[in-house]
Amino acid sequence: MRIAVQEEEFDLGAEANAFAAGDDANGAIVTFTGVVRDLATGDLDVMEIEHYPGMTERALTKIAQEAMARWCLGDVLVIHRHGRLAAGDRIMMVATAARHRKDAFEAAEYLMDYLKSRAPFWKKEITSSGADWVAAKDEDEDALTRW
Amino acid sequence: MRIAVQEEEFDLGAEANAFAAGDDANGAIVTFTGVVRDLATGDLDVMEIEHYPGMTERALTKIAQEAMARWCLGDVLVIHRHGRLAAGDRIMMVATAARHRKDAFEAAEYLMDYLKSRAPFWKKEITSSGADWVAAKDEDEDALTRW
Amino acid sequence: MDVLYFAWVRERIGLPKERIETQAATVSDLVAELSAREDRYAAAFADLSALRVALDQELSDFDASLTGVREVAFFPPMTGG
Amino acid sequence: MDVLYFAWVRERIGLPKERIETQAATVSDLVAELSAREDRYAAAFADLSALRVALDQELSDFDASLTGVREVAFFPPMTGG
Repeated sequence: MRIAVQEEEFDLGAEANAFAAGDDANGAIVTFTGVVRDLATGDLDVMEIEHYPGMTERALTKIAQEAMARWCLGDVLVIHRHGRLAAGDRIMMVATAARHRKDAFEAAEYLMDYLKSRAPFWKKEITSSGADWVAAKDEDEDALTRW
Repeated sequence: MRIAVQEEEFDLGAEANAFAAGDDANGAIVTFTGVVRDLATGDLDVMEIEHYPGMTERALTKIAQEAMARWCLGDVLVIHRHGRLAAGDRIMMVATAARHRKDAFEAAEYLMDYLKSRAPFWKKEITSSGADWVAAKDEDEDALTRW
Repeated sequence: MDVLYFAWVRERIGLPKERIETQAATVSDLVAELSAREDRYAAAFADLSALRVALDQELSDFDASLTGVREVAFFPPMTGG
Repeated sequence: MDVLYFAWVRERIGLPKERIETQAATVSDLVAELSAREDRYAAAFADLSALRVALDQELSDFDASLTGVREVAFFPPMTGG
């Protein structure tokens, strides 16, 4: 299990390859990568991601441990960036390795659902006309009810 | 959309990076990678994958098109190998890109469920004591009923 | 018409592909015709519930018509992924 | 006790962190105490349903006790991922 909270960018391909190079018993590897989307108006200058150092690592570790306890997983990876990002930049990724695909998929979705609403990150969209904190979506909170 | 049926190995990391480098509108990228698992006895010499040239490409294309029609996806990738593989080798991968994670996850699971039971591949496990065709699992056929 | 065999069906029948002249109206008729030919066919087709059939590279059924079909393939349930 | 503010709560109050000596028994008591201090606190805490609170880096509730707590953080619902 690896949890990384970092300002610098990460290489999805290198991370995926390193993660998948683990135990041969893991027949199924799932990755999810979040990418900064531009605004509908196409004028996103910067996406600023604030976080709560200390709590962030604790919250992500707890979510990952919970996933390891609920599904039969060989390994879990969570990387989340903070700081200033641009449209097209990769914000975060999770990866799960399991014997069976069902466990790998469900655990990855669980990680994403909890990470969205329970890890202390806040996004701010900065355009030439101002800055707006991204509002939490009801559907993200609702997504937790299925677990 | 890209469908590749090939004997040679593929680089998960390079494929994931190339796939994720697409449209900025895709905030969510999911990949699934299937890896040859060793047998419980630890003596798998070769996993031989037979396929039906012509039908394989048609079936995978149809499954991918169906996924594009059912979910709001920016892109789909399917790579599946055939021939002789060893434990730890990567057999196949699918990738989905979407604005929202729910579409990316569901479409990837759909692709996997259909690819398992509707694309003409057959696996044979070869050990020092003989060769066995892998039997289809009822649970893989049952997985289709949820879509 | 071309008839193709895959996986253990191919191994049991002993060839991957053959050209067959037949008047069989349906897949089932073709199976009966082949099974009557030789034991190795009868053995391969003994349990149809363990087999799948594709007509011109599309999955089909054993009661489907062969009219206009150029390629028939028999194989066990797929195990890709 | 250390009190931390994040995102728009931090912006509205105008600082990321402060040290507070308080006898507040619960988070709600602390909120009332801070809100009474200055308008910027009252503005930040106007709608508690739009806020979350963490005690010693664990998500908690506004009616939770502050006994033994060393670090309180106020922030809007998270938007990671």
